[in-house]
Amino acid sequence: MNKIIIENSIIESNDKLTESIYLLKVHSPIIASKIKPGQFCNVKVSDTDYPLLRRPFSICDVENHLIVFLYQVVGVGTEILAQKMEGEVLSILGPLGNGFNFDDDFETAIIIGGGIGVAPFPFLIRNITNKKIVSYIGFRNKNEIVDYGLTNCKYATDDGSFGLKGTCIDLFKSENTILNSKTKIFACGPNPMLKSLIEYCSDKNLNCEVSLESAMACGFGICQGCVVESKEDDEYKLVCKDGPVFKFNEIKL
Amino acid sequence: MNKIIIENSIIESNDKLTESIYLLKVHSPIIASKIKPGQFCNVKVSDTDYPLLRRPFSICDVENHLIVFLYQVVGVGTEILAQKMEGEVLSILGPLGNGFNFDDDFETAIIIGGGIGVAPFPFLIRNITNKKIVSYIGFRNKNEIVDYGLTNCKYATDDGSFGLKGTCIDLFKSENTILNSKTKIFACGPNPMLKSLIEYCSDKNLNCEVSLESAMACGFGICQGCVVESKEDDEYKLVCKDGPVFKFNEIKL
Amino acid sequence: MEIDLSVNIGKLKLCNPIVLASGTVGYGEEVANFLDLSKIGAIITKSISLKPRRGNSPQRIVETSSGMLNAIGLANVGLDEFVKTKIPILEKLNSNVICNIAASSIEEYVECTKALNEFEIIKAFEINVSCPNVKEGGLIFGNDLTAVGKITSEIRVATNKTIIIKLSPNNSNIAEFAKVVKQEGGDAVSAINTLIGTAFDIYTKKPILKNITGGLSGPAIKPVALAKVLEISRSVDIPIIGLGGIMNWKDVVEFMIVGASAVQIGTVNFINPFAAYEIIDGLIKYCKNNSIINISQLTGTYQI
Amino acid sequence: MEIDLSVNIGKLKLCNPIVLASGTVGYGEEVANFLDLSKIGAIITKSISLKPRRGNSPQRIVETSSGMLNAIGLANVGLDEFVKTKIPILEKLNSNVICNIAASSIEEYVECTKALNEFEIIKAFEINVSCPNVKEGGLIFGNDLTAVGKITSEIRVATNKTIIIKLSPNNSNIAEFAKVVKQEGGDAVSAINTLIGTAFDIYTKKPILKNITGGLSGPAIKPVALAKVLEISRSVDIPIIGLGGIMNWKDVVEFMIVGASAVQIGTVNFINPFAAYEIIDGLIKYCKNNSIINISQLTGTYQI
Ligand SMILES: Cc1cc2nc3c(=O)[nH]c(=O)nc-3n(C[C@H](O)[C@H](O)[C@H](O)COP(=O)(O)OP(=O)(O)OC[C@H]3O[C@@H](n4cnc5c(N)ncnc54)[C@H](O)[C@@H]3O)c2cc1C
Ligand SMILES: Cc1cc2nc3c(=O)[nH]c(=O)nc-3n(C[C@H](O)[C@H](O)[C@H](O)COP(=O)(O)OP(=O)(O)OC[C@H]3O[C@@H](n4cnc5c(N)ncnc54)[C@H](O)[C@@H]3O)c2cc1C
Ligand SMILES: Cc1cc2nc3c(=O)[nH]c(=O)nc-3n(C[C@H](O)[C@H](O)[C@H](O)COP(=O)(O)O)c2cc1C
Ligand SMILES: Cc1cc2nc3c(=O)[nH]c(=O)nc-3n(C[C@H](O)[C@H](O)[C@H](O)COP(=O)(O)O)c2cc1C
Ligand code: FES
Ligand code: FES
Repeated sequence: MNKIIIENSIIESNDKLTESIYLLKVHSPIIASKIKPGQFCNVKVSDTDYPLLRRPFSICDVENHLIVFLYQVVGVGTEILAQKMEGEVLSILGPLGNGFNFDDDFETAIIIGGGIGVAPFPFLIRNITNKKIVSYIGFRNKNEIVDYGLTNCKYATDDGSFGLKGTCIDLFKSENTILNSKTKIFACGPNPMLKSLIEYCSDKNLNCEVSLESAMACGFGICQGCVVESKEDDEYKLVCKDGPVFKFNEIKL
Repeated sequence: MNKIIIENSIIESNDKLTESIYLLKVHSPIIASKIKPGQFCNVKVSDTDYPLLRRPFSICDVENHLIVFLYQVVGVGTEILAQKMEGEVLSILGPLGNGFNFDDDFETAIIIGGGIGVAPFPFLIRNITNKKIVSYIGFRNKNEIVDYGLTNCKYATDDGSFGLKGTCIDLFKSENTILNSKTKIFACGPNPMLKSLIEYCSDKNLNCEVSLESAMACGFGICQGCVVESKEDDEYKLVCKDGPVFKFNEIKL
Repeated sequence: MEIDLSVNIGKLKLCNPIVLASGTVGYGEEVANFLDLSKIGAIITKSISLKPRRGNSPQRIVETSSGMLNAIGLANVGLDEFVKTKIPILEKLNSNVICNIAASSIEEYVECTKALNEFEIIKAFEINVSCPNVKEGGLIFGNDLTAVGKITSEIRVATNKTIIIKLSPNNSNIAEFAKVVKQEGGDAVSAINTLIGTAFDIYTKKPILKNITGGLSGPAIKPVALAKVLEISRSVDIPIIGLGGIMNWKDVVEFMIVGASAVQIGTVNFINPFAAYEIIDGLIKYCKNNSIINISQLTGTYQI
Repeated sequence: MEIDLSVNIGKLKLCNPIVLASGTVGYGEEVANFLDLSKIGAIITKSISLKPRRGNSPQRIVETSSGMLNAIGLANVGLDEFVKTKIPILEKLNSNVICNIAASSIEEYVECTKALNEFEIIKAFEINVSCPNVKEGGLIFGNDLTAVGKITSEIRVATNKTIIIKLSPNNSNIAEFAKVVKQEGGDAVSAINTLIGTAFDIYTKKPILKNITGGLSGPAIKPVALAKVLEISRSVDIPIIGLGGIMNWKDVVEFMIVGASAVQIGTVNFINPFAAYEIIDGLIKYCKNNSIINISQLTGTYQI
């Protein structure tokens, strides 16, 4: 396991990008120097007992001493986070989990992000060098689109208000991207989306890694709270420690 | 009982006066128009379940649509309050309790405040007209002195770093103020201080009102949490509803 | 779409499922200053005992994480004074009144019930067998199946009005208590009263509450309360009034889903005295959005 | 002034009273990456059962007000695998190890204890009779006095090591359980395990935890845990390891004042994996400021 640390990090900025999505930058020099694409941090959004648990967020990008998160307001914790201002301090625990594998032998990286599932990709993209990158991203509607830090984007919206009408998976399937053994897919988004992608990749025998979410208590492998079924055997895997990035054929959604 | 209301009040300012004491001004036009000296408000310092209960603070002053509180940071709730900034919103419940009686027939008002016990007096003083006012106030040391909104102050400090070395009661007793049936004392501070004052006033047969504190859940008479012993009978009185201001001979401390 | 929020508890009809819990609404008088009680399902009086009770010495209240401990000690004016001064006031409030009774013997429960039975304004009795804050009475009964059975059956003889037994969460078999209540002719149960808790000052080493322990209420206990209501509703067919930590309309829906026919709100009244109104508004919206015409349809709709 | 933080639990000597609770420290391995376990009183393994347990289906965790519900379901590698792969690791950690055992029959408890007794690294056994998250075992025993007595006496025969029985808070007479443990030769009790709770989704009407109910832990339960520890310490003379909702050194002092000889920290480890260090520092300062030379002097110093 990574040697985890806690940094009390000063907020550099916390900007609203869409109605519900924010971009947060904090000073975390140690975590910034160690964290890898696809890993995540566990953030305490309040100094009090409420909310009690930390909230997991993927590393979105690293800028020198700053780490960047892209997050969506969905509940009490993210609401509190959205109110934080420059200069306030957040307790950040990280780096957590295993990131994407992007050193293997591929020529085209296909990024697939559903909604806030785009969050981990800016940092991944920055770290993939000398390869072709295509990003397929999907959102509920035009106003919710966030392509911060992404490259070569194709868009889909549920209501067709921008790009293809449909999901990012529909989009990905509809484009006649050349898929072969030199293609690697990196995906993140809601479970139903990942599930359909996993089936597709099994059928077509494609190389694919997915980043999963799960309710978590600790984020570093001690509570056993974040399990996902393993495809290989009858055991569970821990999203926080064995993941959050899994090979598509490792897990059952 | 007063018709209580809740106002979601925008913070106008929240200034640090000493190491631990803050002056808070909020826009509460309705409460401002109704509240009387010695009454208090119950403030929710966080939108979450922690801390759960409101925190009671005396009305310190009223400036048009603004109500003013003077508060000391002593625990989790006041710590959160101290971090609030201009523009943020606080839920304020009030006006609560019975205030000071300052219409009766007296010529000299003696204000006695121990530490943050000075809080209710600026508004009282503003409302006492055509009478002589002397304020005896005591603090732990020079750095903690707050005489915001007070008139004609005499000072005491526990360590003697400013004014008399001793408490505000020592100070009051030491000055040869003319005490007679035309003198009325208004006091607020820690219970031991008020206790010794009450004894003194009983001995000397002085007219005195004290403002008490108590752990409270509701602040408006329904939880029965805030009792103080009555001197008259075997019953309890409610600090929030029967007080917080009591005649010195009504209650047993 | 017109939403029908009314619910029935035994013979008792409530215009909506929101009831103000005992000990958090006094005798109705104070809250009537700022709430129109006719708009609220019912109010439950502070526990009444045969003799007046001064209550415990202060400190009576201490806050805990997302909760509070109280050790009021059933301070109340006593039966006679209640009849003399409080009932006339209650009669003017235009409210559905449930009278909560506490006692230190079965005879006392019966005597109180009998004395109060004649007053039309009292629509139902809630029998407190579960107060953790008094030496006699209270929990001695609340955790004793035989005693709860006996209390129920004897009160049943004393009144035809709706009898609600308020159950203690401080035992391992709350459903057994609900069963006994049903068997002995009780009409409904309230679940839950407070959990026993304490807090100490680490410098004086004294309990913060003079009474040493107190009753824990507020959102901290909501998960426990929900589990207790679910436990009862899965094994006994008796109307349940759910309570414990309700702060908003979502909590109310949760309680109804796990089996409550109505709910009570307690601690939240201290923080937001207008909570009942906000909850009722929220319930109407929820029902509209989810095509629920009668809110009573929600009760026990858990999908397990 | 040199502060002595060491405490004894039966034959077991701890360098300080901070123990990492079962289920919140795995088998020690992961936390050893960032904590020097020799600096911590002891660690308690995740409950071990005779056969490996996969645990409950997800979702296993849900947050509540100042608390969390877990329904892990005693997921563990099972006795054989524990002996084969986990004990060798534990032997290298330089930690005081207490092995927690869960089972669905008395025989199984005994079998596990016997099998583990020979390993020197295991200094004591904590017997989990109070897990609310498994169908067999767990609470069936935890709320049954006779069963707890029987389990204690039979394990007593199987080992000379310190036996700690971890008690359930989900009953009305925890002190009786502690009495039985003492009578039957147990060395100490841990109090408390989690409270039973639940949470439901108001749109799907399904329980959020696949297991329906879970165990409530975290600061929400601290007042209840303190009251249980006090109840035991006022009526039974047996060492108590206090736990439930501890977040900081002040909470630890509170538990010791009401009667705990040592404490365990659970949920807080998820939020602040370095909590044990911070607590130990805080205790040293408190002792210094209050002229306490041996922290064990604090135990049971409540002023009532
Ligand atoms: C490894 C990992 C990486 C993540 N990265 C990001 C990210 O980069 N940006 C981002 O916006 N979000 C991310 N999430 C999801 C994020 O953690 C949750 O949205 C957040 O914890 C919700 O907190 P809340 O208090 O606002 O919501 P709550 O009030 O706790 O819950 C609101 C809703 O969100 C659901 N929810 C709560 N926790 C989770 C969770 N862990 N996973 C999925 N649903 C949850 C609840 O069931 C509920 O419906 C990530 C989650 C994981 C596990
Ligand atoms: C009618 C009334 C008027 C008040 N007016 C003022 C005021 O104008 N300015 C001001 O600074 N304070 C005032 N107080 C006291 C103020 O309410 C408390 O200091 C505040 O509630 C503490 O909150 P906390 O969360 O910071 O402290 P906590 O963490 O709750 O407690 C910190 C310490 O304060 C003590 N404490 C908590 N609540 C009270 C209380 N209600 N009374 C006395 N001690 C308490 C606790 O026992 C503890 O030792 C008043 C209290 C009352 C009852
Ligand atoms: C200050 C206070 C006083 C209470 N007094 C009584 C009482 O007299 N009789 C009773 O049956 N319950 C009493 N209760 C318990 C409440 O009715 C309710 O069961 C409990 O508080 C849980 O609900 P809540 O979490 O919504 O507050 C009291 C609770 C509080 C907080
Ligand atoms: C995720 C989780 C897993 C747990 N697993 C176990 C377990 O395997 N055996 C056990 O005896 N207790 C287990 N517990 C209970 C804790 O050891 C402890 O009794 C409880 O959490 C209360 O303490 P806390 O509030 O400090 O967490 C678990 C608790 C949590 C939160
Ligand atoms: S979140 Fe605790 S083990 Fe994964
Ligand atoms: S604080 Fe509730 S009655 Fe006074």
